[in-house]
Amino acid sequence: MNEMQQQFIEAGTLMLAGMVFVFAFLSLLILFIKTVLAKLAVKFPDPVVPIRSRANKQNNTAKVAGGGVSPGVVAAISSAVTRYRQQNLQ
Amino acid sequence: MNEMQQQFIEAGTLMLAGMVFVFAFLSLLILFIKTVLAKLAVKFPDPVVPIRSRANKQNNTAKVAGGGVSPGVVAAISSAVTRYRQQNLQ
Amino acid sequence: MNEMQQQFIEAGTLMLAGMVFVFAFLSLLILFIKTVLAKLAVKFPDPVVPIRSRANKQNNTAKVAGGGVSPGVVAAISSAVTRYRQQNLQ
Amino acid sequence: MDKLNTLWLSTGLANFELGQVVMMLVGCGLLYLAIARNFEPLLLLPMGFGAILTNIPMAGFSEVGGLLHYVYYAGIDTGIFPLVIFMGVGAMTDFGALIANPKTLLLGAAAQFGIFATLFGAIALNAVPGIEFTLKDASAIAIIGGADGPTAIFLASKLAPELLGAIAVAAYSYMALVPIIQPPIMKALTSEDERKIEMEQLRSVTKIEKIIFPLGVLLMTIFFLPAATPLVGMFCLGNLMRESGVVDRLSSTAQNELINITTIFLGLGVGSKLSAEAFLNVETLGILGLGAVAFSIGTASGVLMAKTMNKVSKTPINPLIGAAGVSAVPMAARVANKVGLEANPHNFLLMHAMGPNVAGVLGSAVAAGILLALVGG
Amino acid sequence: MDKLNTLWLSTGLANFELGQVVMMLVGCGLLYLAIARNFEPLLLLPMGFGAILTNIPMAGFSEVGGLLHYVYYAGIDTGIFPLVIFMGVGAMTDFGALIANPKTLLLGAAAQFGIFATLFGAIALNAVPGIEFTLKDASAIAIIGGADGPTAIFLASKLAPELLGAIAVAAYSYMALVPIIQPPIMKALTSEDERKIEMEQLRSVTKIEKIIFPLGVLLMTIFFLPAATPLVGMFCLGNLMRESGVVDRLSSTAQNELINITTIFLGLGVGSKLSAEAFLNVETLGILGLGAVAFSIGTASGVLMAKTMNKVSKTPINPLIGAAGVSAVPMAARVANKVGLEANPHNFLLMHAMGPNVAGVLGSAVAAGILLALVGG
Amino acid sequence: MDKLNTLWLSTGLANFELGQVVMMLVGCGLLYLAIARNFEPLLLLPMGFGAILTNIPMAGFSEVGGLLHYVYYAGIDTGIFPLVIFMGVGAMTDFGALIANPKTLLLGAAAQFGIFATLFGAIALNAVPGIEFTLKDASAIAIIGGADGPTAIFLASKLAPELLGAIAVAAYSYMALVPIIQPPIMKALTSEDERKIEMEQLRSVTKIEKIIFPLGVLLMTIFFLPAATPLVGMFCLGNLMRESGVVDRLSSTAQNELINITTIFLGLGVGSKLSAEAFLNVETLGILGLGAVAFSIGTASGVLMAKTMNKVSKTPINPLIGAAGVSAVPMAARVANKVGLEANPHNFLLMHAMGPNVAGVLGSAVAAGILLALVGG
Ligand code: NA
Ligand code: NA
Ligand code: NA
Repeated sequence: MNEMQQQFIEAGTLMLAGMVFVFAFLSLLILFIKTVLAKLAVKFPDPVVPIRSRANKQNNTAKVAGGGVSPGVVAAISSAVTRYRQQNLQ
Repeated sequence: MNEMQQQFIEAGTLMLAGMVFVFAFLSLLILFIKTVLAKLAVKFPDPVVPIRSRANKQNNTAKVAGGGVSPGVVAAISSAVTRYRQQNLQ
Repeated sequence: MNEMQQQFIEAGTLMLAGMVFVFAFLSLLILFIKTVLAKLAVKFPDPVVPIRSRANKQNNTAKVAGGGVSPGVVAAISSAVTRYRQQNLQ
Repeated sequence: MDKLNTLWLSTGLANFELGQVVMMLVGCGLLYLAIARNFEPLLLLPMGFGAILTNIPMAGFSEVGGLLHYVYYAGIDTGIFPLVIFMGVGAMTDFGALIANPKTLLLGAAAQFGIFATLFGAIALNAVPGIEFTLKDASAIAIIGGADGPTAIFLASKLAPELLGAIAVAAYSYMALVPIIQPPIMKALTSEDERKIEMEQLRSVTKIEKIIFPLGVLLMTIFFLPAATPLVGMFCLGNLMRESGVVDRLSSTAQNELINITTIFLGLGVGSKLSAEAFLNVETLGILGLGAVAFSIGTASGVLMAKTMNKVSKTPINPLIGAAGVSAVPMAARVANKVGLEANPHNFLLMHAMGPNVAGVLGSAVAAGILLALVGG
Repeated sequence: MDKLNTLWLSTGLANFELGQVVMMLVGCGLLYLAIARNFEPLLLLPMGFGAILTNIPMAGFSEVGGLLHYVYYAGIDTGIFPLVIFMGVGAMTDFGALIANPKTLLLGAAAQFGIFATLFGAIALNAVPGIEFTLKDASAIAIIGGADGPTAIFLASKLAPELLGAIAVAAYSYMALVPIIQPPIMKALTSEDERKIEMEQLRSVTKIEKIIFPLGVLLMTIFFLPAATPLVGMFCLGNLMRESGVVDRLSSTAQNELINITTIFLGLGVGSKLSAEAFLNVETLGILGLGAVAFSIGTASGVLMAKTMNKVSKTPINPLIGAAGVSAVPMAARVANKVGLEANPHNFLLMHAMGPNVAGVLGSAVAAGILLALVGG
Repeated sequence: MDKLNTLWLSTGLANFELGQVVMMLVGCGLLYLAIARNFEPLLLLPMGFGAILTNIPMAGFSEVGGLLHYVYYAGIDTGIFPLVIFMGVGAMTDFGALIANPKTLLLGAAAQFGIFATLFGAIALNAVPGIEFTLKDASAIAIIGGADGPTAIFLASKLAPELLGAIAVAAYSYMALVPIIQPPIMKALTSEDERKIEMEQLRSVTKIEKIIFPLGVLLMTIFFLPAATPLVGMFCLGNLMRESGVVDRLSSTAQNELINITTIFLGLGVGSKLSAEAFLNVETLGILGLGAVAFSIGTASGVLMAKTMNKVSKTPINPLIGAAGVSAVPMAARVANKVGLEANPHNFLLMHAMGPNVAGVLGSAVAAGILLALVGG
């Protein structure tokens, strides 16, 4: 029983040390995000994205139907055309 | 010559044992298909496929020409569009 | 200082031998191209490419705009359709 | 006649041992879970298949010269396969939600209590006759609570290779069971009002933050926990390849072909550890039981932490997203979203739950590093 | 001057041996067949190239420290490359036609007579002075009749590695020659009326059948022929990944990138066995001759079996599809279709021939297992 | 308390050595160059990351059992990774422009003077105290002038593995700096009129020429320089796969997934050689200096050769395309095009510069073979 007790103590210490460490580590990471990253974000903002590219990022809103053809479709088709040709050229 | 004869006997036995085994094995497989698989097919029939998907499975019959646009083409284009966007998003 | 001198002589010899060899080697390759390959090119000319395929090889000239649809686009769409179906069939 | 006798003696039927038959059934069970129940099929299918192959009598798949022997020793014993997969997972992970709301890291930390409580539980199981877990064994088992496959396989291959099969089975099975295990716990620990809480929209995160983040994580791991750097390092490499935007072809290969190839062989190799001697004993039952406990405690810890934070924080925090802190990406985040929607049809928690979800991956890797540093070696 | 002399002594010209020159020409011949004649180029191109590389004097490609040395010992001596390729082939194989018409399995069985008759023939060749085939050699040669590249390479690497080069050359060359070798035999053994026979349309096969089929095949192999489980097992794993529908990304990688990468190195590694000592002897001529015999006997056996079955069966069976039983997927099935169309322009045998075609793959793997069990080890 | 102490003793902070910190900063510098400056990111990103990982105290990435140890010894020490990459590069290379205008091969030859002059310079640096380059070291350093990453890594791993890190850093950095290093040299050595020279349109090249070309190159290498056959052989294999048109799926895999996978691990493995002992010394400064010299001399030699040829040749040759002879494909050809456009807006030199550009690849591989034959072994 003595051995068992010792194991329990070991396991308990591990639990304590482990949880303290995990919380400490991830809290430091919060600090890192709130200080370093936040400053970087202010100092190096993302460049303003050109309109066409931004349109592509709106995932599910391309108008496939209707009279007009969305620029996404045109781009997709021309990309498909390019790929098709590359395959034929090889 | 004696050695040769022995080799022939060995080879002949191999041929016999081999062909018997191959036939036995594949015949058992027939049995397996006709009993186990057949029963399973009855018990777990394929779910009825939704119409759009079934249309896609008819390999060479999509109507690309004509006035209307086949659902396959629409699907293909929208798939191409999706892929295009994903690439641009990365 | 003697050792250094010897190293210089070695390096100089290497430079000389190396450059002579490189030039000799690549000059032989020129000869190879001008004789063997040239003869082969005459003897086995490329087959005349069928029109559709040749059109595909003109990389940046497909007319995507306008009233008509270029054959490249049709090909690309049908290729996309095929790929889409294959994926759905798997 | 002689030939036929040789042939008969070489058949499986003439050489089967009971344990092998049972383990093949276990392999078939894994295939069933993978195919019919869609339980983490990417790993469980090759793993179940590997379990069948390794138990074939006379075939020697896992003996010297056998395919699975090579696969195991080249890829798993060395740690290469789980690390390559972790690189691919890193390349698939978007830390945007986490960076936008960094305090969700605390939820990922809290959920790791599942790991350490299970470590305690595993030691307690030594009271059961027939079970004798060393501290290394207990640590390898506890990591199931991390809900992270490659981390569990990596740690188990270092600390308790003979338990690797059972641990992997438990880890992936419970990860697949997340949608069943978590909701009751989440509902028991939260009130209807809490579940209805809507959270503020996340701010947008800049490219530079996403690029520097993996480097910061790596740096902190180097400083404070070098034992975790294999896991965290490869994960951050993958994430850096993704976010840097300059090596898209490498990032894409890491996320697709490379991770697929490695997954096939990882599954086969892990399956090859499912031998009768290693699996058919009371300890496996203990491991399976502890796994369920680990997941439950992890979920509960995450939810309780989120409840507490909600009371302290200025901005509202829906306690449900705490459950996502166990990782099991992206399943746990989807579960949080679903339970949230049940309480409030306008409550979309998915993006908010992604923060604790990926935090849980980091938390488990850190916990694995602690166990390696304190128990391993 | 000294440098130039060293350089000259290090050139190929100063060190060529006749055998190396001849083997390089053999390599060029393989490249010609691959590129100009389209003979199984996926394997013969890297193989021909490997033959050239391995015979370069002073380059040491196949000596310790050389690239092809590593490739051969890591990938082929271990059996890993052919098994990985077989997994990919399994992922490409659709057993639907076979399940719909299971009696075509008998055609795949009959065609294996090509293997065992060739074994007999190889032993008979020992009467020729200069040829001394052991039973292991004869077995490795006979498997050429299986018309299945990875199976032949796997078996040869186990039973007669020194003959591997010649056997692979013969196997892939004859597989490419199927459209030339088979039709005359098919026409000689069938009447015009028989070739005109139209077959009933195949029933549709359910998903569950396709999923359980590879598991059933594996189970039977485990029961009756464990020696064949490496080949059959990896093949069934690939097929299960395909049909299960839950691991499409793994299946796709196994069918594409993984099999491509492996094929490049398999070809190079097999080519590295094309050294003068191993290839330039009477035995190679014997192997090439026996290969042709094996294919012809296999084709004839398949056709004769189909004729017999047509007489017994209630539903009509076109004897031409018997020829597809040698495997050589999908070439042999296409040949059956083409010869059928010549006799009857409305006779589309392709799908019907796919049954015996894939049955032939299983049959050859089973035959390989029998040879391993009885002759190997 | 005891646990916490163990944990502290296992942290990086408690174990850092200055050299490791500096080398991590070097690694961060490489990441910066790769991500922010787009310096050859495909290699420099994983290489910088590898440099960081290998210098983590207590983590043992490059010790027996560590990930980078396996990567280095399996892939770089054996030469496999650079050779596989060279195969992929071969599959990406179009020799059409070179075949259409074969005399541009002389430009690729002239630019190799950068290599041999640097060899001389490296020996001269032995006069500096603290620097002691053997002839092997000098040869490995000189190959930086070849402007070809895989060739440099392959040669350095054979002749001077302890310098591999510094050589790879120099080679890839200067390759990325080509647009900055070359233009001033090109402008200094040419007159405005020379830069305005328009060249005749290239004839079209037939398929057969493109197929036979790699075989001819290989044959000549076999005859005259077997030591170069690993590099040239794998390159020609890739090119033959590309041009033959019969193994498109292999060619595509070699150009994409296979080269991507190998690049990730090559970068990590090379980075693992960036240890403090190997990198932080005067020799590294010497190597970086010599690298710049090598590039400059190579560029100048190419331009001067082109000037000479322009005077002799019947058809006009723009001297700018000589600079592309250093290889650094396709960057150097683009630089030639850009400088040409500055002088004459109608002057499109890109296709003309591709000839010397790919000739430079062959030239460097030949030079590497000479160095291996004369200095190595
Ligand atoms: Na976790
Ligand atoms: Na066969
Ligand atoms: Na070069």
